[in-house]
Amino acid sequence: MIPIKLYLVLSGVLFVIGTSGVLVRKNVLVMLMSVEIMLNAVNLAFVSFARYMMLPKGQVYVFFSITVAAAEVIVGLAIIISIFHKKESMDVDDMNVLKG
Amino acid sequence: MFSYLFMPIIIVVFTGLLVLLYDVLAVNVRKEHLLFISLAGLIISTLYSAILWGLPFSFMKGMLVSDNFSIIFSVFFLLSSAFILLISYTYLNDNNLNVGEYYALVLFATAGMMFMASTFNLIVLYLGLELLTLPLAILICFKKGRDFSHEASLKFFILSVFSSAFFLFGIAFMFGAAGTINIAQVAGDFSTHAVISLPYLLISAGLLILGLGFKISSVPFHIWTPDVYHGAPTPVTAFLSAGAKVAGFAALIRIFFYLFPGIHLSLTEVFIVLSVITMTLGNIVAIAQRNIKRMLAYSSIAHSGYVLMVLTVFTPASISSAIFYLMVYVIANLGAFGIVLALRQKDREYIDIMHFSGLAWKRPLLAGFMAIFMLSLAGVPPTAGFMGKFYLFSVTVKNGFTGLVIAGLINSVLAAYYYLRIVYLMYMKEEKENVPVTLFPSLGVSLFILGIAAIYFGIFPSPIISLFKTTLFH
Amino acid sequence: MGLIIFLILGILSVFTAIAVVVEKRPVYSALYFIANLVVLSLIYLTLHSEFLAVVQVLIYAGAVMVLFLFVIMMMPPVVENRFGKMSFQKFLIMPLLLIFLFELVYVLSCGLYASAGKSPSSLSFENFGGIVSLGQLLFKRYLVPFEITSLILLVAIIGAVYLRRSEQ
Amino acid sequence: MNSTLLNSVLFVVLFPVFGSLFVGIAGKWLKKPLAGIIASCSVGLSFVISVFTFFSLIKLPPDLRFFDKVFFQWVPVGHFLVNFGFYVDPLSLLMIMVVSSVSFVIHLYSIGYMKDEEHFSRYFSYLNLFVASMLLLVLADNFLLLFMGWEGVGLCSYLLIGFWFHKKSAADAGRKAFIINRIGDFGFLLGILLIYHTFKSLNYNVVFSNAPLILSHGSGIATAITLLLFMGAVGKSAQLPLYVWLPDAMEGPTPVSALIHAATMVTAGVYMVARTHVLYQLSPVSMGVVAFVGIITAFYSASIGMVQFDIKRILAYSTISQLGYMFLGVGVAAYSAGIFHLMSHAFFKALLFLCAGSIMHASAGETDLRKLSGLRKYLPVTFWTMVIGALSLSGFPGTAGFFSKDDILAHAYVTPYYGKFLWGLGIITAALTSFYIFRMIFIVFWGDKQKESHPHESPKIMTFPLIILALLAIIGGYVGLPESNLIHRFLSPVFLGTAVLSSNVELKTIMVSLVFSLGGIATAWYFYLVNPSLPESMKKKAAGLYKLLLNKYFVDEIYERIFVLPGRKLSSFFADVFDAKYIDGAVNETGKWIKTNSEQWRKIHTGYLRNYALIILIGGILLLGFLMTKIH
Repeated sequence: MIPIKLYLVLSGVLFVIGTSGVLVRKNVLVMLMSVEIMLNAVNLAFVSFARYMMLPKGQVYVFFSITVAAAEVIVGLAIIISIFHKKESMDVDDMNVLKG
Repeated sequence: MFSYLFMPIIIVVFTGLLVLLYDVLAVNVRKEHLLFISLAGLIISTLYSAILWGLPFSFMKGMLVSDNFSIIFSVFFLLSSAFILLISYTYLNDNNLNVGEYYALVLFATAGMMFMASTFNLIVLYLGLELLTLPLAILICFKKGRDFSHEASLKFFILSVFSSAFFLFGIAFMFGAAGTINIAQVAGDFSTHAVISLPYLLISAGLLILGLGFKISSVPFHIWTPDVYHGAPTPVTAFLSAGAKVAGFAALIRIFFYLFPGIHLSLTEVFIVLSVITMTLGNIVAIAQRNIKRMLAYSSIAHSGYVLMVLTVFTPASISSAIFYLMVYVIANLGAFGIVLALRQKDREYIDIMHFSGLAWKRPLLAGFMAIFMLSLAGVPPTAGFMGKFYLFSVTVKNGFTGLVIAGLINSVLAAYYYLRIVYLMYMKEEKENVPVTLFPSLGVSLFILGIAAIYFGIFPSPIISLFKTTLFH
Repeated sequence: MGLIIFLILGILSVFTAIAVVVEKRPVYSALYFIANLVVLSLIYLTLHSEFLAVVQVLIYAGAVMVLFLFVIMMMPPVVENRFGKMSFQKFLIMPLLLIFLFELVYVLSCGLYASAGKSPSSLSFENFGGIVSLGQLLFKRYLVPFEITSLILLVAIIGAVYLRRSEQ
Repeated sequence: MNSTLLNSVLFVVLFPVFGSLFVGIAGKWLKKPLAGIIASCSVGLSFVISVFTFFSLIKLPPDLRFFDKVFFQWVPVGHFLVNFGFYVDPLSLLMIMVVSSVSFVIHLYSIGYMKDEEHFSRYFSYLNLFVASMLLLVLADNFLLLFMGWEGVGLCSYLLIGFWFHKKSAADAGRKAFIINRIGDFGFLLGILLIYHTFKSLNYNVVFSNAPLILSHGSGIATAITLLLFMGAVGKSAQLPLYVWLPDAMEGPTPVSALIHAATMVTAGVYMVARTHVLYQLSPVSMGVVAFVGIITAFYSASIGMVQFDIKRILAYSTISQLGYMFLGVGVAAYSAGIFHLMSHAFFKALLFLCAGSIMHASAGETDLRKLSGLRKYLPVTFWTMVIGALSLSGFPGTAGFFSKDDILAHAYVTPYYGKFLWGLGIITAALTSFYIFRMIFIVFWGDKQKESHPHESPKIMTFPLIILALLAIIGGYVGLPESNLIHRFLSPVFLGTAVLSSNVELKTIMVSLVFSLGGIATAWYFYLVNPSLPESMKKKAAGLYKLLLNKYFVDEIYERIFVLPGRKLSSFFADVFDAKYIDGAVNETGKWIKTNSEQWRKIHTGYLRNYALIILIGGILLLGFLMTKIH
């Protein structure tokens, strides 16, 4: 059996990669994808914990997490599209009227 | 069937659906009806919650619970949502926002908050959080035609999904630590020395604090607050500052009341630091603000800091003082936003603090209420704000954190400066610009009720405090 | 054998995730993301979570990413200059991310197994990741959260519809 | 005492509150004098009730004159309750009688003085609220309620000082008063929390009866509590170093100054120290601090008062100085003497201020001594009443001020620690006092009338209060005649175990101080009437001293010196204590510093989404990093 540590480390690495995406990218869509990577990393952690403790409920949490992620994407894309209609831009750096 | 115990939430959800259906199906939709239906739902739900007082019940091992704690917070959420709807009515009309979706989203968000306050299960908590966040993100960009609200909405949305990923990771750690995400069960396992992974539990606590710290806008997770409060339509700002923040605190208190005994040594220090930097940053930056909505945003950050002060120890006394403080804060804050909503003509808002100049001569009663709300936020007797602060400080002293209280007192001296500036402008300056006032019945009535409450709870706080002190978690 | 498969899949998933982040054209990012999702679903299979693997591909790759692609197609193609105005952030990001990675990996690999021995239930893998056991849990014990997710989806739909409608 | 009467004490506070609300809300529709009459009546009723209570109280034997009347449970703090209750005992009763009577008279006077004011009813609304807060402060039976009144007077003074807000100086003075008071209140609230922490209660009865049991004599906690409380008193009662707001508070209408200086607000600190004397008794250090701060303030501000040219400013410094006397009194454990002086000061200082108002009324608002003269013939009533007030202030035999001041000085004399020093400084201050007040009288009322002015006596509604107060300023003293000393007997159940003087000592000190104060009057007489050119030549001869005083002790120059010659530790201490500019400067600098910080810190909120995400991540990293250190 593959040690669970490997799965967890993989999950941690994916989470950090997702985080870096939010910090680095200017394109809102890719930022949203990066958040999805983070959520996926968490899902992986859930599944591996579930598997190693033999608790199926861990997978149920993942199920909910995926559903929520889908809902988030819907709302996020709706907001992004309406911004795009207004500003013709996907660049988050163009949005800094509010500050201070 | 136990479901009747969860009727409050169910009623709110069904009212939301009903409003949507009415808006879509009814032939001649009258806008007042949307308000009436929503208010009726909220009030029936409030009454139902009140009936359940003292009848603790838990469904599916704490998947959903109905205890005094959840009831108090549910009533908070329901009433503050009702006030939000009341103070925003003609604002919505003037901005062409008076649609069923608005009411439905507010109601669903309220249901989300109620879920957050009434569960032991972290995944339900997470779902409640999302049920709160998504409607908020939509509500923030509800207003058409202005850049601000879109920018605010995007910032809020991206940062809140970002932080909720951390929160979810915290849940995963909890699951890994204890094999369950029911916090009551985790606490039980901990006390019986069952095998629990302490490192995981600690890190989980940290990530949960991050996720909830975002909601309650504790520094440094507050960073979204000023921009979003500024950009959002004013009723939604009020909603964010009242409901969303209190929901965050409800979850925080619920979780850490249980987790605390196991890992309190580490957490106390965390909360002390968060409290001090939160109130200091909030108060200091508020001084430089010229925009009343931004000023109130920083003030609300500062108030989170005060509440965190007492959460360094989770005793019944500290919890009840935190709840009382939150109530007092919400009353004054809703009132302040109500007055910001009154300084308006059609879709033009007057949100610079200079627009308050000389208000006392033009609208003495309105200015008087604003003065009450500002004094209450500043903590000057005989307003409720003073009583809240005093109760908070004395419990903190009793918990043995005198240094924290000194920090809090210094902060409240700082805070007096910017709150009193508003009073000063209203009473001691001439009117500069002709600022129109739009006062409609539902706003007037709400301001009146809130103003009276802000004084009443300063003079007669004891009944409500003793209510909060009755055993909360049973 | 299992280890080798895992390593291959792990490297693939890390590679695709990094590609999502560094790829300058959003379309490619999206495609890499789909690949990443598929790799993850394969990893779920190695963990005997067959149902989740299917759900992952169906919902994420099938539905969510198609939405993404739609939106990307609507936008004019852009190639971004990643850091833009905030060059100072560039210098902070790498060290911070490394610290964060260290923290996560350190903690993830140190406190393990504490509770693994708690209830070594005699579930077979069949009952672990199969549709029956999950269905039982989902519709009995986890009925409440299940209902909440339906509400969340409803909210998302209302929001999306309203935002589109208000544009016109 | 029957319970109906005790219950009715609530109305002592409620009448002014109702008056304030009614006049404030219905003010728009009330004709001008009516609002003032209603407001005056509400305070008058308070006075009537307090008199009734007084008469039923003195029927009781002295030991039974204490009532803690709880109206309702106010706030449960932790396991302990704070009640909303009034403490009726000789001390509080005397205070409310003084406060309500003097306030009533000032209300009456205001009807005349403010008759041309546009915001007439608003003025009376604030005035009533001010009185109500003060009465609440006095009657409170616990520290929290006391604090509520304490903040209430602060808030009302802010509104009233800044009443003519279109004058920038007035609005600024109001703000200054409030902010300085907040600094004092910071200490005060901390003191209250410490009391709660120590005694688990805030009720006077509980605290005072447990204090000797819980705290040992001279213990650190007792000192800490009392010093923190005293910090509040220093702010509220305008003592060194937080006195700077009071001279500026002149910007408000003159009757407000009278109210602030005489009956309400500034005396609150003295009352509070007297009320908590049980705690102060436990800490000799604090007592010493109180006495020394008091006498130094008294001397310092009296000497400044000698060379000022603004009538109201002279009176303001005089108030600070007299408050110093009161603190000296309570600081040397002569509590009843301190309260006695508080009472007589309330009468004569209100009188002096109202006279000053009458002078301003007569001469188109002029307050500069250099532009006023020869008013004796034109303002007979004002002249005579003001002379009585001045005599009382300077301690002329037979006036109220004579008995009360000498009572304090005699007690100071017998104090074991530095008693002679306190007393010596006290009588020198007495000489300065009589000098500066008669300097003012002689300049204003003697000499030739200024040309182009048409002074005229004030209307009856204004002179009548002057006459009442003048009477009080004389007969008020006879309750404290050295032999019978009614006031001492009346208050003695409250201040058990405090020093009693032998009349021998008292007579001796009276003689000395009498010489000094008469000397002061004589000097003023000689300087300003007999030989008017003398002050000018004196000015030249003693140019140094004169300039020193005129420039308020050259605080700037001393300040310079400190930095030029850092070796002068002593002068640095004096500058710290003396320097109004320094204190002002500190307040301003702190304000500036905070504002700069505010501007700096807001830059964290750059408006860039990615920066925000980074900050959240940094927060998370720090949080997790901290928790990781706790793993082992």
